Amino acid sequence: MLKELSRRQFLKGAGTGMAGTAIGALGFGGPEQALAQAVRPFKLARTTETRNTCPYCSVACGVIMYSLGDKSKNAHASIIHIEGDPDHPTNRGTLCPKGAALLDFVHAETRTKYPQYRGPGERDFRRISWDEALDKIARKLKDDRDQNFIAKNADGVTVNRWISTGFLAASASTNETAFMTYKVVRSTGALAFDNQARV
Amino acid sequence: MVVRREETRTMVDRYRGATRLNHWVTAIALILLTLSGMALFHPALFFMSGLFGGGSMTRMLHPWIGVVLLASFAVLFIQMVRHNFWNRSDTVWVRHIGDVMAGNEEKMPEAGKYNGAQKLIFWGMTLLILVLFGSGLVIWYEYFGSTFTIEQQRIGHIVHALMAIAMLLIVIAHIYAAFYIRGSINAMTEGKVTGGWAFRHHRGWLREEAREGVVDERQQPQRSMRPAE
Amino acid sequence: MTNSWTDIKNTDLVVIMGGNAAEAHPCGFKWVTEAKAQRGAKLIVVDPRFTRSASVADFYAPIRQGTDIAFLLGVIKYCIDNDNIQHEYVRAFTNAPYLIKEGYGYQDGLFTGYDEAKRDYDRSSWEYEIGPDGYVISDDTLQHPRSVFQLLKVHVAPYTPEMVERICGTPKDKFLTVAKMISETAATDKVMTSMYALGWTQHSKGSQNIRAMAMLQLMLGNIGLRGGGMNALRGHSNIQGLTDIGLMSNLIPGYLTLATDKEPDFETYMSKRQFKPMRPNQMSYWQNYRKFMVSFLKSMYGKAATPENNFAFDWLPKLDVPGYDVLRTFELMHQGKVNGYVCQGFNPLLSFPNRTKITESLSKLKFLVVMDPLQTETARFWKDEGVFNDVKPEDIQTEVFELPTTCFAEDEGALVNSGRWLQWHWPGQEPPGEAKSDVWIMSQIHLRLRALYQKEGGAFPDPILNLHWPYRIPDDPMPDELAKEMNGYVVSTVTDPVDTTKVVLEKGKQLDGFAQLRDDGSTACGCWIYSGSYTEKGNMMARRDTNDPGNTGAYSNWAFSWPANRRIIYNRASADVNGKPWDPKRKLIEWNGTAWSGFDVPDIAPGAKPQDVGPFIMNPEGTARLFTRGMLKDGPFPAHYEPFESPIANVLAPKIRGNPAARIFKADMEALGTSDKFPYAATSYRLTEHFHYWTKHVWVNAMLQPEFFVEISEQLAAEKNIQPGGWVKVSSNRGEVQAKAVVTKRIKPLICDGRTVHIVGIPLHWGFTGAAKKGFGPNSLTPFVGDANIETPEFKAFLVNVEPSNGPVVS
Amino acid sequence: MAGLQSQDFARISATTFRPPEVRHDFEVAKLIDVSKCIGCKACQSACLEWNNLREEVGVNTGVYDNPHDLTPNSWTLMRFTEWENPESGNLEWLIRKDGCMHCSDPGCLKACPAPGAIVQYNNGIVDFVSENCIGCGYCVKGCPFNIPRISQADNKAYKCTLCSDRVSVGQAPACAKACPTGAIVFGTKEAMLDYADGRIADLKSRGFKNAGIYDPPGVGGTHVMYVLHHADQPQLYANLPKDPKISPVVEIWKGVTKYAGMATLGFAAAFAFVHATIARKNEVSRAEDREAEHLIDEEAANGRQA
Repeated sequence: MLKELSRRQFLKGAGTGMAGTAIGALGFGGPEQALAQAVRPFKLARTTETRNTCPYCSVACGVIMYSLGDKSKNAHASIIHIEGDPDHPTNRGTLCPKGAALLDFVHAETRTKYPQYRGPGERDFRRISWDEALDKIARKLKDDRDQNFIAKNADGVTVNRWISTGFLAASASTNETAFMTYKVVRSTGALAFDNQARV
Repeated sequence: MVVRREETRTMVDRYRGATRLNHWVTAIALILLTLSGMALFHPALFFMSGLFGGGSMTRMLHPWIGVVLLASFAVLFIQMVRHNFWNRSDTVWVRHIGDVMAGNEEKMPEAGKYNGAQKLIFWGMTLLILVLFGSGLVIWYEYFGSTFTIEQQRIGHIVHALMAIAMLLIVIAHIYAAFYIRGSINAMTEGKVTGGWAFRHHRGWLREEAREGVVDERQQPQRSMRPAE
Repeated sequence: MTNSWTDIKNTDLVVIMGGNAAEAHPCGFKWVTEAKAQRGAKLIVVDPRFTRSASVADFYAPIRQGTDIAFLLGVIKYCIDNDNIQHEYVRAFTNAPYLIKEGYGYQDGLFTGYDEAKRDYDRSSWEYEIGPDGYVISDDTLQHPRSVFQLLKVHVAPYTPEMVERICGTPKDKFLTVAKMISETAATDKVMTSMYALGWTQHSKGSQNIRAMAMLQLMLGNIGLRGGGMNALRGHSNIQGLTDIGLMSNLIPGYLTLATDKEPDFETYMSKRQFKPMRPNQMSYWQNYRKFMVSFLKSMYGKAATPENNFAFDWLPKLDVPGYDVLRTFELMHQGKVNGYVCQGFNPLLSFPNRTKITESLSKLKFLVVMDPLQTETARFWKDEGVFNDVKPEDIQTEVFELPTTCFAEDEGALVNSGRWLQWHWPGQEPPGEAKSDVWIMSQIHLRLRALYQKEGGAFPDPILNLHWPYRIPDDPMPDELAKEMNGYVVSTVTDPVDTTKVVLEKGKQLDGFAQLRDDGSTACGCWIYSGSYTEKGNMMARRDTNDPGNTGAYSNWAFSWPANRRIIYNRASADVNGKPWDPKRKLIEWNGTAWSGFDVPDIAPGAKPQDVGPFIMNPEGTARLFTRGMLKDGPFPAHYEPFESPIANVLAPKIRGNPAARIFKADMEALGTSDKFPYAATSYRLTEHFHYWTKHVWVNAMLQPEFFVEISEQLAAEKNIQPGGWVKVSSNRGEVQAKAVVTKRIKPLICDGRTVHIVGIPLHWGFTGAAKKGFGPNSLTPFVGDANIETPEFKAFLVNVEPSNGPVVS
Repeated sequence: MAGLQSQDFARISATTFRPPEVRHDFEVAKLIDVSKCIGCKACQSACLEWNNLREEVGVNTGVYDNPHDLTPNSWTLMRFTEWENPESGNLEWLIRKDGCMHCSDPGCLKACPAPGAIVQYNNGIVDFVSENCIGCGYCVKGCPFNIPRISQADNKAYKCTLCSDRVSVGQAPACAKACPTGAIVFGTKEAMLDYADGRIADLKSRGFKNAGIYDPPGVGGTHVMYVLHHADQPQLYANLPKDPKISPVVEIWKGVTKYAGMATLGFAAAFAFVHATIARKNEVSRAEDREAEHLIDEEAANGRQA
């Protein structure tokens, strides 16, 4: 019977609600009208499901992200709900209070959306373009490397190191990000290179 | 308040306009409270909430109408209280209430402006309206939901319900009397009653009124009422 | 983790010490509750606080933070004294029988070879005695006075139950109950698992905390078995992966290491890494080091890496110090010797010790680049936030770039969990605003840097100009391309040496595993331990087969587990010397007379005879080390040392403060506080409602635990007249914070060395950005000193004072 | 139009509806094993997320309970109690997930005056249909567990729905699905009772001799049940009532008062009407009119002399 109900629920338009209210207002609603409103429609019908892994701790629970739209050209996919992946051997669909609230992380008000720059002594950030940001950064890195790169140590041993600029890698980025980061950073000879494992 | 002799009849003023207005405001408030209260009291009568714009509106309006009732009745109280002090003859009167019902009023002691039964109704209503208002506040969830404990509110509900029933019994008695005792309704519609009515039901009051003076509103010179000898 | 989360269901006894799995890893902790419910397993929690883990434990014992080694050596002593050890395992699978050179010794809290000026040891005396055959001398009776076993017996002798109580504050009877329960797992059919995390690592002797338990597990024969092992719960979703891929000062992907100045050329470098077997017929897997290294260099520099230039070995930087870890880097920054700093994620302002020092250091930078999906405090270290970040922007000259990145929901790739599973994930929505993936940002930085070097030349541009860049769209490398690179591929076709028409490896094909790697440059492999994760068969990390034959919890076809899809490492040790499972009910792999087979990928050559080849193939001994020789800086055995800030002196060696071999910079040593001014033993930790400094940005979590607080005992509250829910000021020699007070029965004062020690708990989730109430973190108070071996800061044990206060004055 | 049919309901508030009892649906139940609960609040988190509700960020008041009580948005709440067991001397951290118990005999439904504002499906779920709710707060008085909360925003009552929307498509409630340690399990009531037996046996084997299930008969049993280590003292768990019943006051108010009251009034009205119509008219006679004239003259005369 419940399956029955759910299908009906999906088909039921908002119209019923309105009609219901109207009748109710006349005071002649009664139970029949009550039944129509009983159960909230299942909100995940026809959303798009994507498998992912919780980005918090290293239990690495499987999650399913439910997003708006069916991936058609004009439907902007936006995640509206996140739940545990019942197939995942470790969490078997369960999630902790953080994993269960991942949606609010994805849509956090304090997410960064645009490159920003803060100049010496300034009190605030200002928005800049990616090109400006990346060119400035590349320039600063090169200038510092060119000035402070150590090709040979005191004993004349080739050491090819650069220690006047540091690089700190994250803890939640993918292996692929990590490898790309490794290649790019090591190719400069940087040694002040670390990640969150230590902390 | 005077007794006036008119062309064909003698009338006695009973209620001023203000009093009458007040009475009817109170009466209407009571009726609305009855309808809305009943709608919330028994599911079978919930449909009456439709008269108030649905359940939520009924829930919202009922207590406010209660406030109106309290106010209008308060004024009524001031207007009437002095005629409602209890005296021995009222006790006697009430003992013979049966004769009234049987229509043998001549056996009853003379009543003043109000007879014992009316005084009981007066004081009954006064008391019940206070209790109903009090218990009403306790269960007025929108504003006092957090003021009183759930247990207090439970008591509030049952008290409110029982007192409302008592109140309605009194109202029924009052209306019944108004209809059963012919000629009474004029008092609250036109504000005056016939001399006969006053003589029959409130002779003591008629005496007082008459002593205060009689206004003769007839055009022709006075003729003795007595038959020629 | 030696095992996996799902394997914990196979255990008989769970010991949670140095961690709080229920709090920090609830979904993994599920397998503890499963083991309890399904097989009647018991749970022991040893912690300074009665934690969420303790709330469902069968037995809880309190302990003063930073004294775990004393406790564990006490348990080892108990096991030896009561002869509750797995003898056969200890004799065959550990170095217990091996003899140590004359001259090794330990007294007054110091091992032989200590140099006080250097705060370091000359470790040469911590070595095996080598016989004429070039192999280590072994005494299988374990009776030789210089055998590791006898030395260990002597070493643990002082740690009697009474001494444990005196140091740790753990009541003797509670200690004995725990010791007894643990010792019972020496039986071959009883297995214990150790679940630990930062409660053990964040100490000046973190590595030794873990070693102590590892030694215990070896003595009980619990390593390599289902339901056993040493299980590091690990902190972040891919901290395992970032370490595997070597994003550390001294690492090369796959736990290879950079050369030091003392290793000027390739051969010298190799000679120090291709360990020869120390016992007959041992595998000593690191003999393959050259294959891994050369293949890595090929993936790094492609064609430019040739046999002639030693595959561009010299292009990699060499280390003049053990490593430029974050503590050293910030020390240099503080001295004004660092100009630029790039933070990819991470939040140093709140994550590193002594916040004042961190702020000063960042203020001395010329430029700071922060890439993050969230608005971090670090990116705003220059912002005046009143008491919550009391700085003057106009005085800070640092230029700051904040680059918006995608988060998990918008990017693709693999994360490695603590069970070493590489799991692939897919994006579910477009990035918000102009956010970009880290891969794109890093490649853009490289491409622009390369362009500049092409145009202008500059300091040693070769490694930058020749960095291998084989991507379909150079401007936008794809995750699968990088994954394939790490797995490894064939650079040039390899034919069978005998029959040259027979192609062994075909050019351009993905490798099946690291067994195929070669040291002649014909294979390239970005991270050898990941080899097999993306083969010609496809992306093994994306597998989702939930079958689990034998219901072992291995799930061998779910994703990919390094190395070689092995789910339990050292699994060879799950079978006895003859290759028969110690416990038939726990069969993992078995020697069938000709080969190894079973539920897991054998952690040994399939044909290696059990009697000959030891189970610990990564060690040249082929056995596990109870005595680590010179591998660790601070001793071949763990020894009890107090935290650098401790309420009592070291009972065993009163003169020694902290870990004598731990590096500590001069200014930071001076910044240490003492118990007369700061009488209370503080510790910092996570709460289950939050994840570090991320979830304060998450509305729901901000609501679940809205405001910064500290936890104290009812006794301390009474003593200091602190009201529950009232404000307190917590101060250390480095700073102070304002917090709400949670007065609880879950923290109780301990009696250590006759003194009452009050414990103050300080959770770490608040800052000045995000949805939660503004607050502070414990790093405003913590000392700037790290573990002797891996420099993990001592966040778990320090001294503070607590006073009632009126709360922060918000301007 | 109707989403459900009358046969799918067991009870509907403020109606004369009587279930046909022709359908044999499985009764569902949520079992909360307090002995497995680590108080992680995943259930709170999942509940807010599933129902698209959010709560204001509050403050710390010296305890872990956040928010500090159930609200119109927070339909479930972890309540923490630190208890030192006098027998064992051990500290026990008793953590109870509070929320609607989905009673078989729901006091809220009994008290509700609005038709169809509170319904009970055949599967046992007690649901608030805010569409029909009038915000009177009677359910608050009807509930023996102090669960319903009236929203200041829309004056309607809210509480846990046992995720009737999920259950209706064969899914477990959001909290049960999320629970990391499996402290919350969901299934048919029968299955849950069987499962509970096993848990209780395990707890007894670990020394909790009073371990037991909480399925209070006073409200006809519930569709949210607890496994407690100390089933003999439920009040230890943040004052979980020992023997919850619908308040007798409410029973009388919603029972005898309702019917007796209506009867009394009906009778009184009927009597009055009948008597007023059929009894001998009580009206003024000619004679009385004349006597009135005499009396008026006399009294008027007395009046003048005075």
